[in-house]
Amino acid sequence: MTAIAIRDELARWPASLKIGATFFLLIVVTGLFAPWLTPYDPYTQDLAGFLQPPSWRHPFGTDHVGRDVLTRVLHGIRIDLQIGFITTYVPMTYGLLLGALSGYLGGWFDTLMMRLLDVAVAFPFLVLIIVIIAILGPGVHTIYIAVFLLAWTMYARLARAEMLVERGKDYVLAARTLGYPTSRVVFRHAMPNVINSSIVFSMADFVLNILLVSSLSFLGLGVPPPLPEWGAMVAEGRDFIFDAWWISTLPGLAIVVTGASLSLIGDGLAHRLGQRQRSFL
Amino acid sequence: MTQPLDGDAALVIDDLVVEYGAPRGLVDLALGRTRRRVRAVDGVSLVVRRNETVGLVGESGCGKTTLGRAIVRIVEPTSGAISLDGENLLTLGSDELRAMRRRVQMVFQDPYSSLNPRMSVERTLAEVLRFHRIRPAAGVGDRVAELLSLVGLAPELAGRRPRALSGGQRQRVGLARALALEPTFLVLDEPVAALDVSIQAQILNLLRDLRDRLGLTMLFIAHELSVIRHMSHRVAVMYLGRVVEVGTAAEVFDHPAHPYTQGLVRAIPRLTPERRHRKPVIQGEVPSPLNIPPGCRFHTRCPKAQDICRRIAPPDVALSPSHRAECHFPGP
Amino acid sequence: MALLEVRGLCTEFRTPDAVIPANAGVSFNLDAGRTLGIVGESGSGKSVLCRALLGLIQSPPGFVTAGEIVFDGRDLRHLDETTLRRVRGTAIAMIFQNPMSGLNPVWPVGDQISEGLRVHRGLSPSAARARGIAMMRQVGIPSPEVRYDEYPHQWSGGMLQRAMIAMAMACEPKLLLADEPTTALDVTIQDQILALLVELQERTGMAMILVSHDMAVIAETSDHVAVMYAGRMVEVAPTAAAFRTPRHPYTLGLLQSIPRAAGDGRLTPIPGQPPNLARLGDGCPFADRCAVASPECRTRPVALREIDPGHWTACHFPERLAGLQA
Amino acid sequence: MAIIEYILGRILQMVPVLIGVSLVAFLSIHLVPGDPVQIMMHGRATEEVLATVRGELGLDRPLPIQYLRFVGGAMVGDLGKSIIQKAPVDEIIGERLGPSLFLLVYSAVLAVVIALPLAVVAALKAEGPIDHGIRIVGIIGFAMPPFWVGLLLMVLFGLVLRWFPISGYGRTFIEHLWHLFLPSLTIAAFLAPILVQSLRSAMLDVMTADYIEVARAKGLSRRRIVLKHVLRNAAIPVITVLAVNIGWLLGGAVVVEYVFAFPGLGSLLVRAVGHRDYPVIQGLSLVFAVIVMVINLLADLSYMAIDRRVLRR
Repeated sequence: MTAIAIRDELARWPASLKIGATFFLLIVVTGLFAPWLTPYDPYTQDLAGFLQPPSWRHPFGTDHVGRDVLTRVLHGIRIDLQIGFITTYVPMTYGLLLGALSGYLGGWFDTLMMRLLDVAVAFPFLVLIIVIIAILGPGVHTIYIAVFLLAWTMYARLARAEMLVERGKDYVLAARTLGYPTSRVVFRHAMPNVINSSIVFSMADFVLNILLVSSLSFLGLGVPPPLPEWGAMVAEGRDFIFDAWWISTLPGLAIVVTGASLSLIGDGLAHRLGQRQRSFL
Repeated sequence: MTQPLDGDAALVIDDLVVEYGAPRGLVDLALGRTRRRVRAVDGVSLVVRRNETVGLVGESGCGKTTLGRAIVRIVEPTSGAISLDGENLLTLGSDELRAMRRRVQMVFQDPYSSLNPRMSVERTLAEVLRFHRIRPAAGVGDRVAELLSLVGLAPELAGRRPRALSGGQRQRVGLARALALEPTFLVLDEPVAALDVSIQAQILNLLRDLRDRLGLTMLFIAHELSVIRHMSHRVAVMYLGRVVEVGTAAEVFDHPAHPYTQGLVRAIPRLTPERRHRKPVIQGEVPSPLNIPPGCRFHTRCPKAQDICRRIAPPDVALSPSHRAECHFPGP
Repeated sequence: MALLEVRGLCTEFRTPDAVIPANAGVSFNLDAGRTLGIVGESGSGKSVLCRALLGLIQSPPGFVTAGEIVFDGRDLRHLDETTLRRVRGTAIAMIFQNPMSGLNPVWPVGDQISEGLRVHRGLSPSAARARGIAMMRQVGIPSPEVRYDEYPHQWSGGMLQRAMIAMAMACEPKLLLADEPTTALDVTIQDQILALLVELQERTGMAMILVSHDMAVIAETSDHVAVMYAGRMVEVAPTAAAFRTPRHPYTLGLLQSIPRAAGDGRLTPIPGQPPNLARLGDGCPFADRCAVASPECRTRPVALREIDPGHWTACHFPERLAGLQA
Repeated sequence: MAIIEYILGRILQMVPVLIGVSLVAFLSIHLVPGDPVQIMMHGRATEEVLATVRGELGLDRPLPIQYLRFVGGAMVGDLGKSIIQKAPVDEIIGERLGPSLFLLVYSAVLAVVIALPLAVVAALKAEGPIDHGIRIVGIIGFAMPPFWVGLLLMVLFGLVLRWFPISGYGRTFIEHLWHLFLPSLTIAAFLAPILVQSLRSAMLDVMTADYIEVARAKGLSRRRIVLKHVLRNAAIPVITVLAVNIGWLLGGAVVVEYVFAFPGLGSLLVRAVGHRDYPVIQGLSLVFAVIVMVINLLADLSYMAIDRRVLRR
């Protein structure tokens, strides 16, 4: 891509996409440089300086065992974004593939997929994940396994619906009459026109997955302490909320800011990719 | 028009049936119902001779598009046979099928959806050439340029995506893509229906030029009778899945024998500037293909219908060596 | 006095990148009880014109920027919204190209036919129903008592267009705008709908503007023809004159592009593409595609002028066409 | 007739899903690595006790028999017995089902009350400053974790202002409404942005439909067009969005119930997972799935009531 092409592309970005992308980039960079941004360690307890309100030395205050909340929030970026990213985009890849194939091929494969999807959506997502955690025990790996087992279904559903439309269009029929094999018709021709809705949805899904991980950690079923996961930090501050509001409030705010910037990106992408609906969800 | 009426048969369609079945739902299963089937094409036989253009005309839902799609095998026929140059297209293995694709190509109706929106004109054409190894890799670029000039497109359009092309230009790209494989037989499914008259005339001229230059045999599908007449040596008229009349263009349009064809020809608005004072010729609407009338399928709308028409399917009557109609009472 | 007088109507659509003048100074008259056929290719501004007449242009992005629409002595552009709405429902009605999507899928067809009667005439539900059923019978919908309560998806395209016509005729309009009323229909159904429109017009004496891309449809139904190109009327004439002796090269080009029943050999298409409306110069918009254009056609503005009684053309050199006509 | 057939078909469709759902619920115990009974007893029971419990749970029989017994029991409302709470699972779940459903309906009503006017205003003033404002609020609302919102609402309205109770369920209907206001508001804060967004875009879609132009050409007033022609059609995709997201809504409810120590199914689930009370987990997952399926059925039926096109086959 030349500089001009990049400039043209940026000119077509709606404001929400620019703002969201800028915020998100800032958050990512902050997460990358977290160890160097504050003089504190996220794990070292300072029992002499516990429950200190926000001040110049501790802009976000300290928690019940004297750890600097800002430091922990910044380190939390790494954990939450990493888990959010993996739980979104790994299932997206195979969800898209399976959904697109199911929509294109039809027949018994499609029937089987549909039944699987029906069963998967019959359970509340969080409930099923909690059940899997009950089976395998809490922890990040369990979250990955549980999400990988379930989260692809949304993408499969989306891709299947789009493919059913795309499959009847003349350019796909043309590709078939040109003698291209099914794999080429599906992946080279139809697929690029199927993925837009999933890309837009993935932004909302990213937000939901961050909410999911923090919720699980809040319930004590996700990322174990003392790791500075945002939801876990909210839970830790819960008992002190009346006297030390900052411990729970500020990590939660970090989730909101991250989620909102992702939603803004999704909203802008929906515009940019010409998807009128589902700007988020 | 010079009419290759007695050349050897290129394409032979024999008693072709194409059915679409709505899948049986659980309720149907529970109530023991059989599958409801739509016969889109219901026993069609048709011959297209070498270098000939046969026009296939009919109203929406008559099965003409399905028939065209069955020839290029993007719709699987239920029974019957289609053979090209004596080779049955319906029994081909996948390798032979790929070879067959080089001989039979299709041009689609909607220029807005028939091109992949994400591929430039050049990539669309080059992909065909590369995939089928029509030219050595080094010659692909030249051949793309040749194809563009063949369909009358300026070379500078090669880099454009379909969105940046007009309807007529897109239709030319669609034609170039089909011609890239150097087919001998072309199925054209409503190739000008989506275009404005002035652009339509450009494309029709191009099609006639190419037909003469490349010696193409064509099945030309359209709902517009004037277009069909302009393009075709012979014409087949379809109604509810069957060919009800077939003959030379002059026979079908000037001396239609089937009441449906007669009504169709008379229903076309004329260019003579005179306020119309005629009753509509054909009353009523096309019955649902789920519920095809017994006897002659046209009897519900036919001004000539008699008792026999409601009970017995009409015979295929020969009115001349080239002219046939499926009617109990053919003729004027 | 004319029922409808349109003077210098301009409509434009504003996008972030460009301003597209979809109607650039359209003028015409229509007498009561007569039919004006408007013909033109896609993008010529004929549908926009219909919507502009009724005040249906969605704004933004569309704006009617100039002109008068004098209907029955009142300029519709200066009516307040409520009065204009009453005019729309009662005095002027419109039918559209696609009957399949023109009816609301979640309400019974009959209710939609009689809705105008309830809103504008204040009819009770039962009176509106009775009148609606009568309307359905008039437009040839079989067993209207039963079909009144059916939903649009249960109907065919031809029947739906009849329903649209019944809906438009319910309040006995003086003017019916028909925007490509048969384009989405099959030939035999088109035949029926055109016959119905002509019959209704003769029975009620209403005026009609019939928009079509099909010259033959216009030839059979209209008293006058207006040919539109690039957002303006380039030729307005009595139907017979327009078809026998067209005085604009675009009209002639359209006629020659149509494959004739008797025709053999090549057609004579109009070369090139319609112009980009956002980038029109001062000259004649058709100059680039015109067989008889002179260099000055590209620069000198052109306006409709009357060259024979009742025959108007927007061409600098209509006399040059004489040699081209078959 | 077509309506009856549609409903019948829709209910028949649930059968294979129910089989799949019951299998998943059933297997939840059997997929536990190691001996679930031992884990349940937290390793403090003798071999003898373990064997008794296994017998009580029927875990000593072959798998297919166990599954059939599970399904057979579930059909008559018998979901087994909780070892830890020493009570039948159906009773434990039964007494918490009502409050949970109440919370769910209450949240949905609140969400609709909040979302409907906002969506209509946003759609009618699309791309204007009000629309953008509503969208920003929605984007922020959507990104707020329910447990955090619940916590903040609890502190603000429960502890500081003391307007609403921070826990409990109450005894009368009015008390329910009062006690459940904060948790319902928390869930609604999550649901409303989704509703606003989908209703807004559905309305915008409908407003470009041909039949709306026809309605305008008929001279109908803006008010009548929106109320009679736009909203009813726009409700159709919103129902679909709601039905698809009902699982998320229930998941959010689990967390909110836990935050407010609410005696519902969600807090029961969290506690059961904490105690490794497998029979309860098994029963709960089945009940949750049935709730989702019933809500989806209701959604489809109301869809059909609005739009008869689904009856066309």
